[in-house]
Amino acid sequence: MKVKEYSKKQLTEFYETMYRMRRFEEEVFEFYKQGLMPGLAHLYMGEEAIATGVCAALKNDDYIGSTHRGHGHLVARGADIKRMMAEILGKKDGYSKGKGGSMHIMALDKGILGANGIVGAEIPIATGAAFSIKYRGTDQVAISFFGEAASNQGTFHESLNMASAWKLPVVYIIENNLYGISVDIRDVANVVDIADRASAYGIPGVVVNGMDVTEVYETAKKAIDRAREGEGPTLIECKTYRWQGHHVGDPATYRARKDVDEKEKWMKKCPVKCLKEAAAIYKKISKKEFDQIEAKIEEEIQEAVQFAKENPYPDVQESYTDVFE
Amino acid sequence: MKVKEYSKKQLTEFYETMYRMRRFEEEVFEFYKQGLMPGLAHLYMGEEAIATGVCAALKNDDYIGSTHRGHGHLVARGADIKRMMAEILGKKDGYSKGKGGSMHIMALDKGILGANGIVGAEIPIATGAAFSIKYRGTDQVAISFFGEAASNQGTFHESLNMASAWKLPVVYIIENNLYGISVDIRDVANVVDIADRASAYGIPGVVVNGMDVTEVYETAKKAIDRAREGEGPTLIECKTYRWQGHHVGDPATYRARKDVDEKEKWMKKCPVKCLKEAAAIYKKISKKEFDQIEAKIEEEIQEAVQFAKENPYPDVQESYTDVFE
Amino acid sequence: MKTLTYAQAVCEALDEEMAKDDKVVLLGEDVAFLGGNFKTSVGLYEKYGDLRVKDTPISEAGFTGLAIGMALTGLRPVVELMFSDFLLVAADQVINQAAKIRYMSGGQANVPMVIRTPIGAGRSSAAQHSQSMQAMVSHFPGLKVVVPSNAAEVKGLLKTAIRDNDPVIFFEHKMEYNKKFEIPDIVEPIPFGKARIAREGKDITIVATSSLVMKSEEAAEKLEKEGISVEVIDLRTIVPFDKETVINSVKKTGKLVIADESYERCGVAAEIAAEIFDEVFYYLDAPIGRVSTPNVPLPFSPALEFPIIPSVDRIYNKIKELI
Amino acid sequence: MKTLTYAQAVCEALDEEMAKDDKVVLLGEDVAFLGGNFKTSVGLYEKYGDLRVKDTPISEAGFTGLAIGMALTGLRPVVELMFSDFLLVAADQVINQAAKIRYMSGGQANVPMVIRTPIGAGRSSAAQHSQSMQAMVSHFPGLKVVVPSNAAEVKGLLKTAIRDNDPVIFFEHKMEYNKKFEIPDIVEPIPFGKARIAREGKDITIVATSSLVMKSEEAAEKLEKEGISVEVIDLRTIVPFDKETVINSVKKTGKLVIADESYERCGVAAEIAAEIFDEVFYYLDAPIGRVSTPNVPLPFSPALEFPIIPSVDRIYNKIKELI
Ligand SMILES: Cc1ncc(C[n+]2csc(CCOP(=O)(O)OP(=O)(O)O)c2C)c(N)n1
Ligand SMILES: Cc1ncc(C[n+]2csc(CCOP(=O)(O)OP(=O)(O)O)c2C)c(N)n1
Ligand SMILES: [Mg+2]
Ligand SMILES: [Mg+2]
Repeated sequence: MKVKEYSKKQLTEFYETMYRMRRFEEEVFEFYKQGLMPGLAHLYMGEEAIATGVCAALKNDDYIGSTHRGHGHLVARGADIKRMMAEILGKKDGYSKGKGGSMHIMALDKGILGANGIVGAEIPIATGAAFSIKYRGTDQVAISFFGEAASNQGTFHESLNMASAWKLPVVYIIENNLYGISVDIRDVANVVDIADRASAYGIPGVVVNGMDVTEVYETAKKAIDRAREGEGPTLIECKTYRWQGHHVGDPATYRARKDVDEKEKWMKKCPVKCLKEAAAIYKKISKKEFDQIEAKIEEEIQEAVQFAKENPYPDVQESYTDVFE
Repeated sequence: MKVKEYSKKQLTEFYETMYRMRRFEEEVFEFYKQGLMPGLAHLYMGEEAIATGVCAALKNDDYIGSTHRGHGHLVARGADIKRMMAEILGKKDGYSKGKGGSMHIMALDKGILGANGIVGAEIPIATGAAFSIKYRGTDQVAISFFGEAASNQGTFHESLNMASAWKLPVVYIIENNLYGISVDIRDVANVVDIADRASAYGIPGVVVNGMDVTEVYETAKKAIDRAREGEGPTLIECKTYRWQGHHVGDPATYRARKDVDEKEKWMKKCPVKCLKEAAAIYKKISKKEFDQIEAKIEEEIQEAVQFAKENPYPDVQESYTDVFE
Repeated sequence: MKTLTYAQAVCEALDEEMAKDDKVVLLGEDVAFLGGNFKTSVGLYEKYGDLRVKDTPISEAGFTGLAIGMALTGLRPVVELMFSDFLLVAADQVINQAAKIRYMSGGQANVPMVIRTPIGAGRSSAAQHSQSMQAMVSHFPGLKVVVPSNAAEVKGLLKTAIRDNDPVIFFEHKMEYNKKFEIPDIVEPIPFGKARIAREGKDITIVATSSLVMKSEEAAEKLEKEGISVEVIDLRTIVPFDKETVINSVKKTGKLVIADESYERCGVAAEIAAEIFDEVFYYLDAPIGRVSTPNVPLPFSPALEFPIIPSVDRIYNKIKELI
Repeated sequence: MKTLTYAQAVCEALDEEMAKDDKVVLLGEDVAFLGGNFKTSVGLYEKYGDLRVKDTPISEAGFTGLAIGMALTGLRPVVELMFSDFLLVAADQVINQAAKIRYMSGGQANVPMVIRTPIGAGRSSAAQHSQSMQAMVSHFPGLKVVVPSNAAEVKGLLKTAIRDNDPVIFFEHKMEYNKKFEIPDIVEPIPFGKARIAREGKDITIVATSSLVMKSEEAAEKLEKEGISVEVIDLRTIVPFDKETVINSVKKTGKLVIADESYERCGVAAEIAAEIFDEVFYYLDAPIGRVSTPNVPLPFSPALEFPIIPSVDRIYNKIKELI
């Protein structure tokens, strides 16, 4: 991990963001275990370096297309974690007034064009945001996050084809955590690196270690700059691992079938812990400073938890609003 | 053209098939001009070498998925041209009792799983036939024909992904005639050779001169043999040109925009004429023999035209049959 | 007044709205250089250029999703799907995405886009190019559904569609494109949700959509000669539905026929019947009649196709049956 | 008799049909190693192996098309779509292809495939995972549409679906999967197109589909205590529709409520009402009542979702309104 070349400020930001994601989701998992959460949620735990690294390279007015596993993208963009938690509990002051839930948190003020319950459906939508940018001639960029399994969906192909034909300012980020629910990508695709699919569109395809926030950041930055300069899309594949089951209710016992230690090996690469260790080794952030960061975030998190729990449910009449203008 | 190495029998077969296609469609075009044809038809003229070359490498029990531009595939498989013409005129003894028309001629007895009015929709269907083959363990193969524009459809990607992941015995044939209706492929895709998309699936991708029946045949034969041996799919791109408009009613004036002589140049490469000339040069088939072949086919064609014209329309009650068993 | 084809009226609406608002962008297969498969965007590419009139690859799901992203970020895309049957290729984007985004986001976002697409049988285009998809999209909440009748209507309603802040599915009828109509020199936007009484009558009401408005008028003319007075309502929009106009008419006439070209089963006619039923139950003198496409895929042969298309005769006969 | 969950009943039907006919192949996301997202194929992968129980990539259009190709060439695929909302991703293959191939080929070919997929709200799954898609597919000719109620029904009807020579869309209700039911040790295939009188009554008829059959029975029980005798008809299949059973019941009771969880607009309830209308018009003592999902996307929060789902209370209230 190349922490040496990074400023303390940047490393602190990385750490704060990743730690916030982690703690946020630990509490979300608690909601589930305590029976407070309606429905389910898909946890991003273990994959924090990706959203953190990519979003660190963005500007305020950039756009993001997110997925069912979208908490991390939102936190990385600085979304209000109180409103996120309220949404996850189906409460009135949630981002979507409780109408969307974990899988549909939209934060338009942060450029988040929506999480999406339909795998692959967000890819063309994010690509359309890039079309808007090109149309307006601004130097914004759109990011489309999705899983390796989503790359088997037709919308992936159609989107990358359009974006490359028209040189749209969009960067596609594959969060390759090896599984789509229980299905091992190696059983349903014949390429080792999904990034290789970039060659079907004449665009760059890059593989990065998705557990290393600096590597993600640097690769994303390059692709984002390239997009801003009008040179078109890039496909970046981040190798990562989903720590929990597919969703909070999934024990994910299916994963041990090829390699019993698979999970353990990946957990050793914990992006939060690794950054912390590296930053300590290079004496970029002191133990005390880490304690302070963590304490500050803990406060935010507890505040959000309380807010979400206390926030009332939406009024029943809300079922009928927001269908049309 | 490598006619030298081919037997007279094989060359005669090539020629007969291509000439039959050509004459067939000239008559279909006449139907349209005379106002006899309901709806429209998409002519294969100029692309005859592709279906001819590919199908020459097939066995009787192989399968074919065809397209809106499907007459050539049917003729190459030896479908009954009387019933084809009757179908095109919406008559009772057409392949589909007049219910399908030009764009939906199915000839299951010839392994033709259907032409298709939805661009790209046939690709997974042909791939499914290959799944059946694998399931049964026979040495059959499935061919999926489609245009370069269809390769931008999501079903293309999804099908090639499945076929490659599961090593299905299917060969994908792109008939790249440069246009999808009026749209130039170079304006809506960022790859010069669509065959390059094969690398996204870890399968071979090959470009051939689609105007040369021997080149098509040899390349297809290799891919088909490979599929039969259980080594999985191949993507073959045949460079060709659509002589007529997108359909019989399309003057296709839009094509001159990049190169005024484009059509003329391609017409010089007429696959029927080129084969005839090459076969003559190498003295494989005499002038007299060509005359005989042409006369024989002319007779067939006239018979078919007459059959189709005289064949009655289906009974009005037929509208309501064949919905369910 | 001037004479225009229906296709030209569509083109004029697009042109006027594009001139007025540079956020309006047209995209679809063959809309640019060719000017549209049905010639509904002739000249617009030349006038507005490559970024505002965009030929797309054959990727209906992809470019419909693209338009959603454009709409979410400040543009007002107008998507052309070459045939309404292709809504099925893009169905997830239309129905799971565009229709639901306002709701799923709790009103944070909206999707001001129009999907224009032709419906209708009668050209021997067979089962995959002849369907009328208005019932399918009407079934799903979140989409406004427009079924204009003549050229003036298509122009006025398309202008409204483009200015609307929600996703609108705008169905043009492919058998009308080449027909000529008289239309006013200036056509104002026509509000959604307000049906038009195309012809007043007192014995029976026909509620009709799209080209069946014209066919109903023709049937009404014939019936007039037999002394039957038919009220023809041009529904204009299925969603929103102008319940009031329909109910008032049925209360007056006591009889109702609904003519819509979508398939009969779970179709538009079924819905309208069921929707007003409570309120007209005690006024009805006869069962409600439906004239729709029967529940069979559309056949190619004209010998099979013509008899099953909703026609002047079928409307005429249905009315005679109920009178 | 034995006790099984609804999910187990589905699994038993699959198992028995796969054992009986080696042409039956199951495919879908997570059907193999996981045994199905809702545990409806547990153990089948282990028993029948990788070629007969196939985990697919996330490519709904692709693998539905794949199944069509399999069906055209001698197999009998059973496709699982993880949620019925995903029918929209595969809509072209289901509706433009599978449904129309027999017709477009003039009867040369047929497509013996089943698409199994869960419907229903009630799990806070929000707008894209809670829909009931039976009306949409029923609208299009060429598909048989099955909406089984309890575990015995799901087992018997699924067996019929698998043996049927046409494409069948088989809707399982996700709120039933984990519920336990008493079911006979041997369940025979249940013919399509024959509704089941789940409960006899004389004051009013309810025609219900899927889990609303059970909810209707519950409402009927409550109403019985108030002296109202309700006849509950389990429709079983929307296509084919057992018109006769419904009409006979309505002629007897003079009143009808239709309970189906698809959206109300152009929904199943509208269709049934319109379809039988002619024949019961002179027997009806009250307007026909519909209990459906209102025309809004489904909300996530239970505070919003529960009040709008068709429930025992909503059925009860609708009956009280009409009696
Ligand atoms: C169109 C569609 N198909 C299937 C699903 C069910 N589903 C939800 S997430 C998921 C797996 C996605 O895998 P991947 O894209 O790798 O993302 P990950 O969950 O691993 O982050 C599946 C199959 C869905 N929501 N949408
Ligand atoms: C899903 C779909 N989109 C659009 C069309 C209209 N259409 C028919 S053929 C065609 C062009 C196809 O181009 P290509 O695949 O290159 O085949 P070609 O016609 O050149 O042989 C189009 C756009 C269609 N039939 N189906
Ligand atoms: Mg994954
Ligand atoms: Mg082409």
